[in-house]
Parts: sequence; structure tokens; C-alpha cells
Amino acid sequence: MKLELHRLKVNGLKLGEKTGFENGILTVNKAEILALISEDPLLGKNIDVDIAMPGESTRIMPVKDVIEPRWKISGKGQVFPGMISDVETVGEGQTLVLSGCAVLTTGKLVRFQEGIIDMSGPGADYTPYSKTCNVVLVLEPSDPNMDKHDYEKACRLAGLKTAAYLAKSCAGCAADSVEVYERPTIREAMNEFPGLPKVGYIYMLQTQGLLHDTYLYGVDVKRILPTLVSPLEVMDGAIVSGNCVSACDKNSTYSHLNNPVIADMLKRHGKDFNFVAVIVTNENVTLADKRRSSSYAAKLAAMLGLDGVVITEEGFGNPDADLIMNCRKCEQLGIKTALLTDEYAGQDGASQSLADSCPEGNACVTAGNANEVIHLPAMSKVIGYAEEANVIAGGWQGSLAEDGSITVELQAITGATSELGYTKLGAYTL
Amino acid sequence: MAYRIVHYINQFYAGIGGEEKADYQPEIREGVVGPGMALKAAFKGEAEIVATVICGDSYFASNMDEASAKILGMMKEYKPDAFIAGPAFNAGRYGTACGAMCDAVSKAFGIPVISGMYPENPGVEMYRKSAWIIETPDSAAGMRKAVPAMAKLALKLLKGESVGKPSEEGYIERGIRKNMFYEKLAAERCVDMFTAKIKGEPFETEYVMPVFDRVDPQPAVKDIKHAVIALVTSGGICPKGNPDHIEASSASKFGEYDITGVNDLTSEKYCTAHGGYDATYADQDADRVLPVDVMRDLEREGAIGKLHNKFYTTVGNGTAVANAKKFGAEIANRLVADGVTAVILTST
Amino acid sequence: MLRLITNNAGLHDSAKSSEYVDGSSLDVLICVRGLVHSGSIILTHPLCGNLRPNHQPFRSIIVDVKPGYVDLDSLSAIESAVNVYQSAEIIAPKDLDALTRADYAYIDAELMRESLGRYGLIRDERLCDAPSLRVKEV
Amino acid sequence: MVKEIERKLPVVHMCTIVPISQTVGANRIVPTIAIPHPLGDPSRTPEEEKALRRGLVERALKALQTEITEQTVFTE
Repeated sequence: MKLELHRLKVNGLKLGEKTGFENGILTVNKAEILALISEDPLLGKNIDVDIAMPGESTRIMPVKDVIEPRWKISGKGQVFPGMISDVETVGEGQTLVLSGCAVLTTGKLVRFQEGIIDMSGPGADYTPYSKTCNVVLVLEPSDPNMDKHDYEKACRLAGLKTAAYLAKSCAGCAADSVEVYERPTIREAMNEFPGLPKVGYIYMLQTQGLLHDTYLYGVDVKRILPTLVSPLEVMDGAIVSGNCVSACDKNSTYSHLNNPVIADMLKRHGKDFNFVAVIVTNENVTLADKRRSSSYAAKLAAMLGLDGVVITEEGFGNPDADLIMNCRKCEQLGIKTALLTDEYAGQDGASQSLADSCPEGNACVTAGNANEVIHLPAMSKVIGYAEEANVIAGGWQGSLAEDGSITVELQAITGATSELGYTKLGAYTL
Repeated sequence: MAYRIVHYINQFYAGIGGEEKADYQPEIREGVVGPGMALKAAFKGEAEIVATVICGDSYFASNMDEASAKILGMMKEYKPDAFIAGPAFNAGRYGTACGAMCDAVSKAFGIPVISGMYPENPGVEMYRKSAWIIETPDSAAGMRKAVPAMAKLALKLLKGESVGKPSEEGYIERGIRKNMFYEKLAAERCVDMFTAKIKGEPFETEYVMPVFDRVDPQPAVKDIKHAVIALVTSGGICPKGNPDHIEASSASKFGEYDITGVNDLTSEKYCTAHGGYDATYADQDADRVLPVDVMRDLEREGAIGKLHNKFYTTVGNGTAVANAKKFGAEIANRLVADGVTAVILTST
Repeated sequence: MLRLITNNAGLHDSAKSSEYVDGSSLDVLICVRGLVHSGSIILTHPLCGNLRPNHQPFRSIIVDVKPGYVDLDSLSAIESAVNVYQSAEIIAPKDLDALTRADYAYIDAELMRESLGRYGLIRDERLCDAPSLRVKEV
Repeated sequence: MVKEIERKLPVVHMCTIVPISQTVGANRIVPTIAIPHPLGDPSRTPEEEKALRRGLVERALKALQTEITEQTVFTE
């Protein structure tokens, strides 16, 4: 399987006549995008498109998802298979990537939803999406009494369609850089690098229900048994995020496309280890599903004869139980593990970070304590719905002050404690 | 203008006396007393000890609430910028008193609170989350090493400088998580750690899962007919009305109660403080958790030497993760001091 | 004998065999803990997915009541869940305005939909009504 | 707590959930009846209850008199 990522480096955004890319500037025709997304009758009349650049005094909230514009210029299938494209397997050929650019969807689904991105100020340090040139969709249901599942799906599709459209519009441009990825079949992989340990990545996806879901080729992952997926399929959008609650550690579609664990393991493949497989698994609500999926995922790793696996959790609370089950079952099968999660140690950092633990979990990296409180000064421009802050998951009554400043836990900032590790944040013990 | 420090010491370090003066009532004196001199020297004028509180270890242990309230009252007029207690090294009750006072002062005045203890001191486990505790040797011989470290940390906290890791600053790990930005992405840090673990190379986990170490079993009791057996429970059994206000879950204190002449725990006199289970059965007959009635029979029949006249109780959370480990060392010390041979510990 | 334990009135009315706890999310956990101590198996994890005790005032848990048998996995799950809730601030339903409370109740019900369906406990498919969203005035 | 006491004195841990006792480090363990009433059974008469309790306490004393090298559960 071979995939080339053709990257166009976007350094600037501007609204204009014709959507296209030139000398690092992406021009966006607002009317075209509005026309594209309002084809969906579920979206209301007052939808809008805005842009936000790094360093501006701009706040975007409540952000539901972040998507990187990609489009397959050759090879089977198309980006975001099973969502806005055919269900055909992706992951080979050539894919255009608008690097440094992102599509953000904002809008109200439930009152307590959150997801803050500040393009400047202290809040900007806590989200990778303050560094991207953002095309922001401000969405709204056509009928406020509409079933929330339908409206959630409409918002999701609007974001994906816009991202694909933006990349497609630049298909003719010459790439600034090309990355080539070549992945052997598992049979070939087993014979490569005989001296190196064979390793894998257990990729846990949040699958609890409305606003807590993830999709694989358009299938709701709570309905699958753990399975193998190629890193290259992930780069073509095989994994897509459902809209989110607790913005800090809901893996955005952007972070799936640019999964930093996969990127680092590919980089070190053939040097430190033989990176053989990626196993996706879910985090369901019932204990039976948790036991079933963790045993199944560990069995797959054992069947492949892996020596070790990196495990990333998504979310917290009952997903902590899945993380610990995956860790313990792999270690008991002789498969060494390293865990990547985040912490909920309370605003004073004195509570217990995870709701579960096991002695085998002796190698654990975290993306920080999501309860730490931060004060975000007012921004001159707000895109989306500002008054959400009062009921933000990470906030409490009165977190939105008169002057527009917000005092809130990191939990409310999009991607602040990303459990895919798409952040330099972490924690240490005083 | 020098920072204002209030220093807390016990009767021994104030030169008043040893165990025989352990019931010395709280007193505050202007200026420096005893080990305060070493602190004053270490501050080099940047801070000064405006007052020293002196209190006997026994008095504090048995009147914890009134003693700390009285001391807080005495301290108020001195308007301290920071509070230093000890160093207590490995003295159990002195360390517990230092920890309790640090906790009370930080809650009442919200100022930095520093103490110094040997890691095994029970005060460490009970109060490391509410106070900065410099790690000290296990005896006063370590004064020369402990005091400068306490002074340095105090000044750093007073100046609002950020405090580094325990190993860098010499304090005992408090178990409080603090965010920081690392050089590398969390993903890269995880793959680094993974590679080290796979290759059998050393690595340092970023988050330590709470796990339990083992202790070797004690030798068996040789002569049960002359043994003194003590009862201890984490099931929260205590006199009716819970006089010591033991909290209903993961208590921060334990109770010591005398059962001389008590042959049966009746529902009029005994109940449970524990909030972790349906209390109706224990309230009806506390013997169902703490078998005093049967132990008295065995004592009368000579099957055991003696039932110890005091029992110890706390509220332990039954989960594998959280336990009432904090008080075990202190209870064990008191039982050994009272000549107890062995212990029956009951849990719900 | 399957039973839903919940402090979410809307969900309680829509479920078969449900016990309503008129109190906070912690009260629901303590009720479930009592059942586990006297013998019950927990079918849905007692902790919420993602939302903390100081955010989500509603808690719903499905148990299989089996007097006399203490299930270790259930005991470990419920005790650590109670520990998490006791070390955090709890938000009670009455602490929120009606519309926000209704949204939280709706999400609590939605997160149980899959499990309630799996164990055949749904009487009314709507589970819990969601208040309409105020549309942005132009 | 049981572990801290074991550092200085022999201790037998009487509790209902044996795995938890093992996890917290008890070495001599006597399983008991139920969490809310470890040494009693409200469904029995007071005399039966006390006899039941006596049996369990005698087993605890036996455990204290038994030489062991590792965690041991005394079931009779």
C-alpha cells in the first residue's frame, strides 16, 4: 500500500471571488460554501462563514469539530469514506493536504456544549488550532425542535463537505512538499527488520452515544469489534469524530488525520522497532462491551505476535476502565504497553487522576490535568455563540464575566489535553 | 522589609521538658525560641520569626480541634506571611501536630506552610497534600541539614517563585499534579517511553499508578493464653454520637476508645460512623463488626491472655485504591507501647 | 432481575423496571452500592463518559439484582466511582436552570439508549424530551 | 492500614472481600459473612449469630498462631 501526501502550505486566508490557492494564500468564496452546505434542508437560514487567523484577537466557540482540508487526487476512493464519499477502501494513491489550514464547525446542539479556541492570548497556548488558518462555519438548525441526532449529523457533514471542497478547489496546484508512505503487507512486515521488536498501536475511540461518538468508514464504532486498520487509511479520513462534549480530549477529525502517535511510530519504524499494525477499538458504556472489546483487542495483538503496543485512551471517566483493561490484558499476554491519557486531578491537582489503575500500567504519559483553571481575557471578536460559557462543561455559573473574559477549566478548550498527544502539555507531581 | 514568620515547636524543642511535659498547654512567645535560631540564621535577614508557638505533643493530640483554634487565635495579631512547624524528624505525635497546624493555618490564613519530617513519620502520609514537608533525617542530628532547606523553600514560596520537582527542592512528594509544557509532544514522549520499555532500558513514567507494596508476615503468636489481643476496625464502630466526628468516608482521623468493663457493644452505647455501607445492622449490634462480646468470653475462659482495654477505629474506604493506611503506623506505635501481642483487624 | 436506577425522571418514566432516586447523582451511586453489597451485578459502568460530577447532575445505571452474591468487578467499579464522586463537587439538578437541566437529562438518556435497548428496558422510544434550541435572532 | 500494623505486630484481617484484603497487603486473612455485617447475620437468632461470630474469631486466633511465609486465606 503506497500513499503520497501532497502538501500545500497555507499561510494566509482571504474571502474572495474564486476559491483557490496561490503563493501560500487560500482564497475562499463564501457564497459557494454557503450554497454547498445549505443544500442540506436541516440547516437553518442564519448560517455563516467566517475566517480567523493566528494572532488575531478572536475567540471561536462552541467548536464542535476541527477538520483539515484533504482531497484524493488519485487512487481508489475519496476522503472521509462512508461519510461524504463512497465506502471504498482508501489509503493509496495521492492525497492533497492544505497544511496549516482547518475548517471549524460551531453551533449549538445542547446548552452545555463547549469548545473554546482563542487565536491569541493565554488560551492560544493550550490549543493547536490557534496556529492554523481557520475557516469557521457558524451553523444553526432549520427547526429548533428538530431531533438532535439529525442536526448533529448535519453539522458533521457540513464540516466534512467544506473541508473536502476547499482541498478539491486547489487540486491543480503544485505541492510545496510531498511525503511518501509505503506500508508492507503483514506477511512482508513479519520478515522485515528481524532484530527489531514487532510493535503495534491500540487506538481507542470514544463511542458512548450522542456527542461522544466516532465513525470508521461511516460506521458508528460502538457497533464494531476491534479490527485492524492501516495508518494510511487514517490519513485519508477513515476515522471521523462525532461532535463533542469535553472539548479538551475529544479527538477532533484533524487530530485523527494528523495522529502524532502514528506519525512518530512511522518515523521510528525500522530504527527502534518494526511498526506492524494499528488496532482500533471502542469504549462502550456496558461492562460486558468493555470486557469483550479489551479481550478481543489483546487477542488480535497476541495473534500478530506483537512484543509491545502503545495505547491511547479517548475521554475519561468510564473510558479509564477500558484503558486499564486493555493495558492489563496485553501485559498478561506478555505484550509490553505504554499508555497515553490525560488527568482529572481536580482544580487543586490533589484528587486521583484516573478512576482506575493497575500495577502493569508502569509506563504512562499524560497530556496534563484538564481541571486546571485558566483565565481567558476578553477577545475583540467572537465567532459563534459567546453566552455558552456559563454552562460550559469545564466552567460553572458566572465563568463568563461582564467584560467578556472567561475563567474556566482547561477541559473547555479544544484539544487542550489531547490524548493522541497532539500537545506539548503534561504534568508532574509536586 | 523582612517577611513575618510564625514558628511552631513542641515542649521538648522549647526546652520545657520531655514526655513528662507533653501535656504543656499552647503558648505564644515573642521572637525566636530553640531551633528558631537556626532558621533565623538561614533567613539572613530576608525573613524574621516574629513569634514562636509552643505546645505539648500529648495536649495537641488529645485536644486537636481546641488547640489549633486557640493557636490560630494567638497567631492572628502577629499577621504572619508564612508558617513553619518543626522540624519534627521521626517523632510521630510531633509530626502529626506540625501537619495538623500547617493544615489549619493554610486553611485559615491562606499563607505558605512548611514543615520538616522523616518520610516514615505518620504526619507525612496524613498532611503531605496540605503542607510542604522538607525531607529530613530521622533524628535531631539532621537539624543542620533540615533547617536551611526549610528556610530556602519558605523564601521561595514567599517570593512567589515557581517550585520545582521534589527531588530538586528537597521536599517530600505531595501527590499534587501540576501542569507544565514539555519540550516534546505528549505523543513523542509516549513513543520514547515505549521504546525504552521495549528495549529494557530505564525510563521514568510521567504518572505513577497507585499500587501497593508488600510487607513480610510477622512470626506467629507463640503463647496465645498469655497474649494481649487488640481490636482494630476500619468499619467505623464508635461510641454513640461519634464524639470525635470521624468523617463518613475516607476519614482524616481515627478514634481510640476505652472498653474497660465493657462486655458487649449495645445499640444504646455504640454505632457506626461509616458512610460506606448500609449502617442499620452495625447500629443494631456493633458486635457484628467489632466482636467485643466474643473476645470477652474468650478472655474469661482463658483462651486468650487479655483483651486490650482500648480499641481503634476509623472509616476506611473499602476499595483496592483508597485505604486508611494513614493511621496504621500511629496505631501500631501506640499498641506496641501498650504491650499488645497481636491484632485482630476487621473491615466491612 | 434487570433494573434501571436513575435520578432522571424523564428516563425513569420511559424505561421498564426502573427505580427512581429522588436526589443527586451521588445518591444514585450509593443506592447502587447498597444493591451490590447485598448482591447485584452492575451492567453499565457507574461513571459517566466524559462529564464530571460537577457538570452532569443526572446518573443512570442498569443493574441485575441477584441477592446474596457479591460480584467483585461490580464492587470495584462502584466503590471507585463513589470515591471519584465523593472527592469532587456534585452539581444537583436544581442548581441548573430548567432548559440546561433538560439538555443534561436528554444527554444522560441518550447515552443510555444503546444499553437500555440491548437489555430490553425501553418502554417509550423517545426516552426523554429535549427543549428546543433558541435560534439566533437576525 | 493492615500493612502498617503488620510492620510491627502480627495481625489477622477479617473482611468480606478477600481480593481487596490481598491487594492492600494483608498476610493472614479470614473471610467474613457480608459487607454490612461481617461478623453477624441478622437473619439468624442472636444465639446463632454469636456462635457464628465465635467460630470466625476462633479461626482468626488460629491464624495468628500459624506460621506463614506469604498471603494466606484461612477458610476453616
